[in-house]
Amino acid sequence: MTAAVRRRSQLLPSGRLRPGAAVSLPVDEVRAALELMLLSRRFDARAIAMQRLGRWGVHSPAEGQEAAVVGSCLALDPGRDWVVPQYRELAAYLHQGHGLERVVAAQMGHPQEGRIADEVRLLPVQVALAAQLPQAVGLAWGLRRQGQDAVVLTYLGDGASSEGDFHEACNLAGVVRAPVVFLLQNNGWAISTPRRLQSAATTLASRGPGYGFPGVVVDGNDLLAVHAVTAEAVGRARAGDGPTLIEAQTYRLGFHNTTDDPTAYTDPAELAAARALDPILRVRRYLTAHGAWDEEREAAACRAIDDRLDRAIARAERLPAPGPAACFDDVYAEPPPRVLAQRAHALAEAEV
Amino acid sequence: MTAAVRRRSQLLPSGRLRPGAAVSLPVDEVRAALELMLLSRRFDARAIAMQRLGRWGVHSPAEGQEAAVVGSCLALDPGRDWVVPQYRELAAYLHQGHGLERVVAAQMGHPQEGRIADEVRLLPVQVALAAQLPQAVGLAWGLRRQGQDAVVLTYLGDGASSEGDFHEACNLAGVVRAPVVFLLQNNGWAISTPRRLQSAATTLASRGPGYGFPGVVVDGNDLLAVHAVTAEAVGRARAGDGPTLIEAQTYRLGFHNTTDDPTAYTDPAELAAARALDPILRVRRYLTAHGAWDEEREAAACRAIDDRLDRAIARAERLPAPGPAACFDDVYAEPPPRVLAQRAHALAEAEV
Amino acid sequence: MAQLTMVEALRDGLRVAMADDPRVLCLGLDIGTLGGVFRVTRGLQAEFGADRVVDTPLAEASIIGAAIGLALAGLRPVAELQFLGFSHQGFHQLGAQLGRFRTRSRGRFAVPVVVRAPFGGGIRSPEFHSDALEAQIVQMPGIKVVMPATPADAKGLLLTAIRDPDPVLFCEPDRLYRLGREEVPPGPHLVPFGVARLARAGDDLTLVAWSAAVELCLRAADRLAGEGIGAAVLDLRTLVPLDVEAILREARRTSRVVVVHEAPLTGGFGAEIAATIQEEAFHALDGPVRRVAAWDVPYPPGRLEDHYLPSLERVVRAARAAVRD
Amino acid sequence: MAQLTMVEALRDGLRVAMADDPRVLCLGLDIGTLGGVFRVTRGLQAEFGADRVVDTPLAEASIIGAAIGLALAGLRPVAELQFLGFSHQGFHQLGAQLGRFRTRSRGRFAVPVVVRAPFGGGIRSPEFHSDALEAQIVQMPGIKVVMPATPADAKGLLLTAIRDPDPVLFCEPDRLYRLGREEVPPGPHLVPFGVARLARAGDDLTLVAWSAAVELCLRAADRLAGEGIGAAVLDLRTLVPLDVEAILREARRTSRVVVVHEAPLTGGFGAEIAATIQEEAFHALDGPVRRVAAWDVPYPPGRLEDHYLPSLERVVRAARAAVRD
Ligand SMILES: Cc1ncc(C[n+]2csc(CCOP(=O)(O)OP(=O)(O)O)c2C)c(N)n1
Ligand SMILES: Cc1ncc(C[n+]2csc(CCOP(=O)(O)OP(=O)(O)O)c2C)c(N)n1
Ligand SMILES: [Mg+2]
Ligand SMILES: [Mg+2]
Repeated sequence: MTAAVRRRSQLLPSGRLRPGAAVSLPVDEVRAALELMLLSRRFDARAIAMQRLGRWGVHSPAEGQEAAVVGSCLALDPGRDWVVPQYRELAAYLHQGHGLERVVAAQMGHPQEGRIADEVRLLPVQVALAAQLPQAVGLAWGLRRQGQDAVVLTYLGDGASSEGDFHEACNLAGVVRAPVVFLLQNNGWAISTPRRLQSAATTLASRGPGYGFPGVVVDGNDLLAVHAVTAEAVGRARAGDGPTLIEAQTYRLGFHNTTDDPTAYTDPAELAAARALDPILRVRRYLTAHGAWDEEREAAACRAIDDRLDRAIARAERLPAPGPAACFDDVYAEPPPRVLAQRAHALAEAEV
Repeated sequence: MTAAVRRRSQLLPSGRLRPGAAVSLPVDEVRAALELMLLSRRFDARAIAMQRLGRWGVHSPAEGQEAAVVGSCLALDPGRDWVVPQYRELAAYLHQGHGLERVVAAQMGHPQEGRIADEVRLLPVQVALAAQLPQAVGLAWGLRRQGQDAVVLTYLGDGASSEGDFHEACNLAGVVRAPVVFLLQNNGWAISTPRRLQSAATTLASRGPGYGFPGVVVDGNDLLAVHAVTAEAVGRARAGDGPTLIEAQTYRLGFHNTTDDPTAYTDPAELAAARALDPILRVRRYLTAHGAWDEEREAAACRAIDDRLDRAIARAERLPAPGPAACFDDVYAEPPPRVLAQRAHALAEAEV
Repeated sequence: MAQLTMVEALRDGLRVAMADDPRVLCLGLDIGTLGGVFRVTRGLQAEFGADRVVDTPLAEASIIGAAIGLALAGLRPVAELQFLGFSHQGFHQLGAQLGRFRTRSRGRFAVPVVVRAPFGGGIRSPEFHSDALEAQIVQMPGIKVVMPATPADAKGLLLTAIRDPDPVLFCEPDRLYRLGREEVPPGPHLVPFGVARLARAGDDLTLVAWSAAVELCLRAADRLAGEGIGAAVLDLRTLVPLDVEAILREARRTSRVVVVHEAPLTGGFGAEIAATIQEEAFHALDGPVRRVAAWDVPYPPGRLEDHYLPSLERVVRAARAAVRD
Repeated sequence: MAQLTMVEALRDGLRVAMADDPRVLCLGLDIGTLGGVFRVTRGLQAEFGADRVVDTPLAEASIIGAAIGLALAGLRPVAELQFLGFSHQGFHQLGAQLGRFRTRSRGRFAVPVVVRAPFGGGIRSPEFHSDALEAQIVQMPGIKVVMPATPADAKGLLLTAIRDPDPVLFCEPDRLYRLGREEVPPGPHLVPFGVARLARAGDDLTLVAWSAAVELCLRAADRLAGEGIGAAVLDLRTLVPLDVEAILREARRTSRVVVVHEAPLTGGFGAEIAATIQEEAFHALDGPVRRVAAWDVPYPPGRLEDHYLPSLERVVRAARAAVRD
């Protein structure tokens, strides 16, 4: 229960391993991880550019948090485990098998395209902060009750950790020993609110013992440490040993979302220092040192990513705009007569 | 921050002090405390008897928890400090200066009598569990902002500690360093739900560090230890050092309230063991050993208490039954016209 | 057929559902050993085990939120809130989450959760325990709102709710829990949603109500019958879906309608009934749709509730006035 | 007089209140350095200090709950919820606590708290950000519900709210925040509660609305004028207290009323308006009170909102139909 104070780390900013680090990802998987991190980074850049052109909805980039997201989700088996996201974890959605083209189309004005395919173990993004957490606990508990050996990995931010739902979810998870891992991405900010004003706790992971399970702090910019810590937590959960709260300490390098202007509230020096710890840099260094990465590979990876994005955007642009019926779809299995009448009314009006 | 694990105790069940105990209450104050504990106990008995006769509303007795309530509230200065109760802390209301006759009359069908007098630093009982906690934090914070050196002592149960409001209140209290003391009476039960099903945490006090302040466990049946621990916390708060979470481990010897039947869910052996730890017994033994209590004193104290109760009940019985206007009193300083019209309507109807 | 109280009928319904479908599980405060504060689930934990009748920590938002998750895992959770008044502690999990999960997931995820909650006045409950919040919940699209008024309907609507693929808020009138008995069909008795019940025939006016107010209206109709006024009583049974047809049929048939409910007047669901009737059957009315409701003030302490709730007297007077239109 | 947007008018109102009364303090998410997500409080922290413009942790129930406590300590808190949709996270502190504190304490404690919250559609906001919850809050007796539709009213009603001895929920239509400017009186401009505003004269029918729907009705009235139909627009300004007199006056004057709101139809506050009018002015009406509202489904993703919200087209059509009655 003192795990909360030691901050776990393996891959140093230099790209070298901390002496004695027990690396849980072989080099080729680290390479795949880097590719996913790059995809996330380039997706963000494209989404922001598109948003500025009015062709994309509000976007919350993961810039700076790619190690926290990728390192954690890679500890899951998408064939049996679930991800319950907040809203900044694109890489985890893709890892679970959600289609990039679906994410793109949904953000480009085709919400119905965002539907997660039936075989993909992922819940929709959650805008109401922390509301996903009791749901993740119920899901984990229910899957175990149904005899599955599934684990649920749920994401939340430092801001979300202040909501009552965080507490209720953690407490219930402890009581029912739900196979759930809470991956708290402490990125230093909740919009403009710095971590310091969010809680007086030394670490947010120190809350674990108050629910009867471990809290672990990890360098959230360290792909390898995040993976190792999450893999341990997933292992405990799968073995029936209950939940873990992981605080991945990272930093939001971009803005909160495309409506935000962080220059109003951030300190450029702090941001510059954080940029030096960019999680992509150190993975690149690590792989390069292992002879598993070079400029050519990087260029090829980026081209492949950009191609995927281009194709997804082009596809989305060909989709017909949704009509009023989309407001009524999927509200009820069997809509009340009054709702059916309204639907008919809305459709008739749209035709006038 | 390891305070959470050591359970503080001073007065042993035998009535003897633990060697080295630093007693914070002189003997004559302990005697006054015992009298207050007896008042609480006899009030409960009377309220239950009256409720059975249909002359009293639902009652939640404090039986078994008198040391936790009395020991803690005695650490306050009613001339500047506030109590924000849950609903089982009669002794604390009286300590703050709330009139016994008001409590009695309110419970006997005269709600408007329950109004707390203007000079009494006490909020109304709170039925919505944990809802009092953010309010207590705001009050403490606000009083300090107004330049007062007041401390707010707020009570909650082990059940209430599972509510989201508990978390939000503690977290905010830590951030603003509110001069507030959270006195969690862990009486083993939330109606029929045992502490074991309420949380997997080893102690509920272990949650303090997750909010940046200490959590302390104390033997809640030990008047002296509860007082000492609360006095320390009040001192810290007053000095500007922020909140404390105190878990007073006690036991609910009676039922949840007069609508409850605990025989359906309690183990008689557990209850018998708890009865042996009755907090009144050990204070009686302590004072007797100090030559400050005997059977005669006990009899006189009980007579005086019963007289007060008799007088309060007799007074309440003479009060006229409230009419429909009481539904409309004190809802708004200036009621909307529609509400005034409804009031007139209700009064006119009552006259028909 | 057995003569059951509403508590017994609900328990029977839960037992039938649990025996019938291993996916059904109950969760909530004190529902296990104690059987809930009103004993609706008494005996069910002994019969079905502590993993199918689960005592949860004291935290309403997580009860609803966890029920969502359990439903996503393929179970059929029946959550009990100790009182509807405490649904506010979990309102964000109710309206924005439970009610919208199917929509939010564009149809991928159904959440067949039933949330049961006792409510209503007349039994001198403590603060917040009597609050009638149905009008607030009707403004949460995606949730069906069920309001039984009799033992047989309680069972039949509960079984329909548990089988419904969508979330249902099931509000139980605690004043009627043990007020009377009636024949309740054994086994899988189902009462469809959206079909109002003519609880009493009458040709001079129609009293429209739901939940405990139906019982009040029946008493009022008795009194009115003594005065030669024939008052029909329409029990809506479910507010979502709403049986608009039956409401309009009655409005057209008797031309005079009085709606009765326990929630405060302003913005209560009676307003919707009145608005709908005048919108759809304006010319059939002899006079306005009248409303008898609680006053626009907080629910008072138990000893004052008789001054607050719609009384027999007030219903009768409104009915007399309607007949004079 | 300055020409201000609604955001500027609100900021001006807050500045006036804070300069005038040292007990006034603002608290909420991101209201300090950032000035709130809509920048209403921009500059106020610099001007009045971080202990009077307080960034709180991300937890709505504690924002409302702490505001209650601050008020009990003698302060005059103005709490900001980032969006009204997230009031559900603190609904239990709103209805049962804030709204009832005076009653619960039998008059001992007043809680002069203002809760400000942007809401409403039309700006392609993310999920839950547009929800119009006013009908739910009207069912919380003890809370005044304020719905400004213009910059001057926003300031004037806000200052009245801050001076009010009772709690006020102050709902700000985010679509109108920067939509236009108007002259806003400087200094302590006060607009009384419970006095509706005739936003436009017209003799053929009355459009009744509040908040952003007023702007929609004004556009509809323009269109109708082009067709020779004179539509008055009545801006209710406050739903609690409700200016029943003005509503009835209009109903009697034009005999035809259309209510327009952004919340879902069923159980929306439009139902109350319709119910009240037909109850009190039944024989003055030429036809039913019509309602134009959002559909009875969850607020859809931004790209669909034009299909969901009451449209200019729908208001105009309802008005035409009313005139034909
Ligand atoms: C319940 C709720 N309250 C407020 C908001 C508005 N809001 C959106 S994101 C955000 C900050 C979230 O911070 P954090 O949880 O740290 O996640 P991050 O954005 O840093 O990834 C806020 C306040 C919301 N979405 N939900
Ligand atoms: C928010 C809320 N949910 C449920 C209840 C119903 N209820 C009343 S008392 C109680 C148990 C409280 O347990 P605890 O906090 O341990 O206090 P104790 O009664 O043991 O003193 C419950 C569930 C309530 N009053 N408020
Ligand atoms: Mg963050
Ligand atoms: Mg307890």
